[in-house]
Amino acid sequence: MPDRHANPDAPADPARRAVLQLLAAAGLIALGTGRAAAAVPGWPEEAFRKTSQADALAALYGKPLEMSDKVTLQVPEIAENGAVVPVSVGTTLPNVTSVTLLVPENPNTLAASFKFGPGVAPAVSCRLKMAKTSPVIAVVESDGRLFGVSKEVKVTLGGCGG
Amino acid sequence: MPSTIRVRATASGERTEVQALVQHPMESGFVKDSNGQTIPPHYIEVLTFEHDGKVLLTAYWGPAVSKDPYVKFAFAGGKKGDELKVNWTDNLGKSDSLAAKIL
Amino acid sequence: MRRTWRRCALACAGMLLLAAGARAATEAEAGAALRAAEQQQAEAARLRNRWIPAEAALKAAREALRTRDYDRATELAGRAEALARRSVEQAREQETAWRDAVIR
Amino acid sequence: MRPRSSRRARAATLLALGAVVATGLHPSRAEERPDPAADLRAFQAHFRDRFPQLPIAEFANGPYAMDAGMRQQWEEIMQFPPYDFAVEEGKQAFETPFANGKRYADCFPEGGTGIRQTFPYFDTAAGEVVTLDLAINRCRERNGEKPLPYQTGLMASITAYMAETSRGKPFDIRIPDDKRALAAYEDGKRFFYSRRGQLNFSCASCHVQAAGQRLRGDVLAPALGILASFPIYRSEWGSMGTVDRRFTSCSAQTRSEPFAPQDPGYRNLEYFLSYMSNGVPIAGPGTRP
Repeated sequence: MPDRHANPDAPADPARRAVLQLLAAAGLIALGTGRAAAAVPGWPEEAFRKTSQADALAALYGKPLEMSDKVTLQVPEIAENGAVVPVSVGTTLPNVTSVTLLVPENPNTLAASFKFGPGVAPAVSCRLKMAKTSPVIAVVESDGRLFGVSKEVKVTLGGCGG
Repeated sequence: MPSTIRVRATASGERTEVQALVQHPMESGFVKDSNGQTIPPHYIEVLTFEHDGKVLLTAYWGPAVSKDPYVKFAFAGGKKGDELKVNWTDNLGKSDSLAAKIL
Repeated sequence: MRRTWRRCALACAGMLLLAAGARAATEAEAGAALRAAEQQQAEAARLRNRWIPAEAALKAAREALRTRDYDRATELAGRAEALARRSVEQAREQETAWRDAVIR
Repeated sequence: MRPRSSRRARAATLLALGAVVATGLHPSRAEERPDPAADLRAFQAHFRDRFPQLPIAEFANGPYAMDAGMRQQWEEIMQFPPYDFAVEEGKQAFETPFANGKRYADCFPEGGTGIRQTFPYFDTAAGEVVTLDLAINRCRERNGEKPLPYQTGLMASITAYMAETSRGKPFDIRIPDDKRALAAYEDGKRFFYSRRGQLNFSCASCHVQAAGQRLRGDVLAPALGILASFPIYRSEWGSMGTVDRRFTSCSAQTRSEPFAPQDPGYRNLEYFLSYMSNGVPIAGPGTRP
């Protein structure tokens, strides 16, 4: 059971801040030399570190991507907030084994990848963070081949409305 | 303490629709706190859904998944009253799991 | 890049000017400027209309005075006073002006 | 940024000065007797005329009632709203007895269920506006518990739960025939329409004049019904926030020093705004960008 998530708005107590600073220092080292802690087994660490779409896909699948109108991607034209962008992917392609979401303008391109077991419908929805206006690319692995679709999402500066 | 996982799984006919929401900060490691300190990355790496001893969906997530993440999918073969197991593990080695009933 | 250079050049020119002609502010001048700003800000507080940038400039001026940077303290206090003065003017205007915005 | 905004402020100051002169010509206005019922009619008529196709209940949904693209994202998010955790936490806290064995339910009419729409109210005994949040903390203190911080956390969770039990019930705010109640109402109204801060904005600048328009990335919510969805989970905050949190951030956005939470100024503003929204059903807790 993880700790109850600390409220980001509350001022950190000194002990907590010290721990955060320590963790931040560790994080900086990790950025330089690779991760300090071992990733969860199976988590595609290398692909998540890539900053270009091609590198991320190469690390994750190692095969070429072709664009296809058989993949549907539902994203907003203008994101109401870059912190929460609803994304839905679906396809009419057969034997889907995975779906991957990429946001090329994010610091790390790979956002999420879903592995589908047998009997699972080839569609998934989730919510992503987007640092700025960017295409969102959905990749579907079907019969061992990669099919993709790309749609741009505008991310505007928020902070005033509601 | 309440679970960090909320699941809504509803069977209608052959199809079971699953929605889940996880309470997690999903810190990207790119954000600074009010003292100018970088908030260290803290995000779920793997989330799994199991039914009847088989893994239905494995989500591999990175820092670009939103805070309090959400996921929706559907599968065939679930029945009302079946158990659905959900488990997540994050980059700091924390984890949580929940067994939910399909409604 | 070019803007950075230009800014740097301007700053250098400014420093030269200061060194050549302008007289540095004294502790007494900085203190007086700060008191004037604090007075305006106290009036803004009485009218419940303090502005964030006025308060920020005032804080920075106090800090500059504490570190004996009297030029900076004087400049910041002047800025704080001007902002606080405008906030006081705004509050006095709005005492009646708000009625014109009411939906009728 | 600074020179531009100060120029804007200066221009606005000139405009405001002009307004002072104009008001000077109509001295009668400054001495009007408060007439909340007439204000309410005019206020709601204004928004009905501006958005004639919108049923009154929709005003509770703020920007999502104004923009189709935003509404679609909202509907996606509402499939599993992020405030669910807060409602659960709030329900649990609401039902857990205090150390002395009493509960929140003992402090409120109807056991605290389905009463959100009656807050804030004017307490004629104490001579002040009492918001739901204030009532919760007074309940805690009467029962020997420490008050909760007002802007987020458990206060947001408890009010989220209490709002959820009141969904669909129209705002039903009353202004008793009491000089102090009328003064509190008038003070809230004055705050709502007064320009404040370095940016020289009033609440009305954004939520009346510019309601429904985009300001940077956001669509501005109309003032009518704006509090019906509180507390809210804001994506921008990544957490829950109460009315105090919203007022505080609104003030800061105009570069005005915010009041302390539950300052009488903010309470009176909430009283005015909620009264103006009489008839708009409670839809809280809500989500916002």
